[in-house]
Amino acid sequence: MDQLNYKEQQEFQKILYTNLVDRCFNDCVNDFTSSKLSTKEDTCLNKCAEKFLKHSERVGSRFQEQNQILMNQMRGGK
Amino acid sequence: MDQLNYKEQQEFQKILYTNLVDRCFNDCVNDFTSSKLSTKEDTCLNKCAEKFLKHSERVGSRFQEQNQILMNQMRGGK
Amino acid sequence: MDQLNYKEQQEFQKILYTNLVDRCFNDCVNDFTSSKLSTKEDTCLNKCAEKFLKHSERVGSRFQEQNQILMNQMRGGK
Amino acid sequence: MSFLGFGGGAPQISSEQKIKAAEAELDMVTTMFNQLVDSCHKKCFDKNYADGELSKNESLCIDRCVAKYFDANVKVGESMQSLGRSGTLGQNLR
Amino acid sequence: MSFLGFGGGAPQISSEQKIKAAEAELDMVTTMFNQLVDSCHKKCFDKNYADGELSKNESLCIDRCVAKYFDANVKVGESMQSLGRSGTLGQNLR
Amino acid sequence: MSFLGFGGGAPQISSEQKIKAAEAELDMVTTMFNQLVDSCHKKCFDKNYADGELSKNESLCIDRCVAKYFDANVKVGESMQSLGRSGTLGQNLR
Repeated sequence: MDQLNYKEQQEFQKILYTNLVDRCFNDCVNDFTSSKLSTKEDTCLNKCAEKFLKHSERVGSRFQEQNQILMNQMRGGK
Repeated sequence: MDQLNYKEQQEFQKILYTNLVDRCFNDCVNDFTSSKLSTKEDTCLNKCAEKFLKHSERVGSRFQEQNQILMNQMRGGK
Repeated sequence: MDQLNYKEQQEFQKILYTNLVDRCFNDCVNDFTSSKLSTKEDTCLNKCAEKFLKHSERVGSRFQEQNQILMNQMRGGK
Repeated sequence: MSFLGFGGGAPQISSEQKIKAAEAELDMVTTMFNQLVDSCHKKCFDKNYADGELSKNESLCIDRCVAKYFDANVKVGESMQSLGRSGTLGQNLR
Repeated sequence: MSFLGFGGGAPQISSEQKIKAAEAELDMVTTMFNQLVDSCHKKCFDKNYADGELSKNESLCIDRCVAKYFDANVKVGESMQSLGRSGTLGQNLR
Repeated sequence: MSFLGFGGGAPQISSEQKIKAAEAELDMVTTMFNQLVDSCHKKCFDKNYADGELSKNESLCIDRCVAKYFDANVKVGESMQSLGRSGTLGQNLR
């Protein structure tokens, strides 16, 4: 139970991915006078995606550390 | 895989339905001095539901078109 | 079908629990100059959790009553 | 557990399908219940948690909020039916 | 139903796994579709429901919103690939 | 993967149930992780994406945000227990 298998990993990434798209779309795209992304929107999407990704990775690392601490406190893990 | 079966369609509609109810309730109902819907709230709910439904249908059509374009670009679909 | 089994109950509670944590964290914790909860945040979390729990229970009771009324209207239940 | 008439009108289905239908049903009731908890929490509370008890006003607000949510639910269901949109949306993704 | 290239690149899998993969696929398309409906609803409507019909401006806004959402999707997918982050995130939870 | 003590206290269960329990467990960790990512994103970033890198302040904020989220989690769990509410909520829907 300590490993995510292939399917679970894929699923995990898809959730993250759909959240990332949704978040960055909502923060970066606000002009609907055209159906093409403007240069400004395009740049914003790139930076937002990069930042969100790095953010998620950092949260993931801290999450693991905190989880480990907690499990050690409870009974040295399982 | 190109068709939603009966069960999947039902499920899809239920998600849409619960989102619709939640969205329209949040936008239209704001007075809690009574437990009955006012005429104004009632009208708002009807219009909101109708509009949200038409919105969803339009998004659905565009979604399909865009998805088709994308799949054609990738390799002519599967 | 009228009873939630053990697993379903657990699941139901977990959803409620994660929502409760998320809600109270968002409402109570806003200072990130420290990694320890302040006394104020701590108190807020306790009150928030207690209140959210009582809120959920009350909603649960009303939900059941309304559902019962509705099912009686439809055909006297199943 | 049947809710708002969902889960009743399905055609002849096997007992395995019945279990799956019941699970889907429960998923939806759970989703709706959580949305209800969330919406009425937004409508009836401010973010200032001075007290862990429900005040009388808050309790009243919750009761009315749930009642109105149910009415809104029925209302919206009727709107959908009168617009003849009970089978078209899922088909859009076919 | 394949969407944005997901679901294509899996290694050899059994037919039971294929069904599960297809279900996961559908889950994701459903999630994304609902986020899309929600985001474009926020972008294109105010909360004043005076009329049940879509106005011409609202219809135009919806069409552009969906087109831009798809472009954003592709864009973000490319960003992720160029950052070489296609397999690392799930592993964080190992 | 056990998280915050969930998943440990179940009565005797079969191996099929264990798999289901593990799947439910994973679902919850995934949900909570995504809420955490989302909450700390709201707390630590403005919507002005001038740079793709995390600044030093943002990184610090993330670290503290995760630590506090975990503490809040434990705190809330204790509140629930001290209120004796570990088995009553799901029963409301019976």
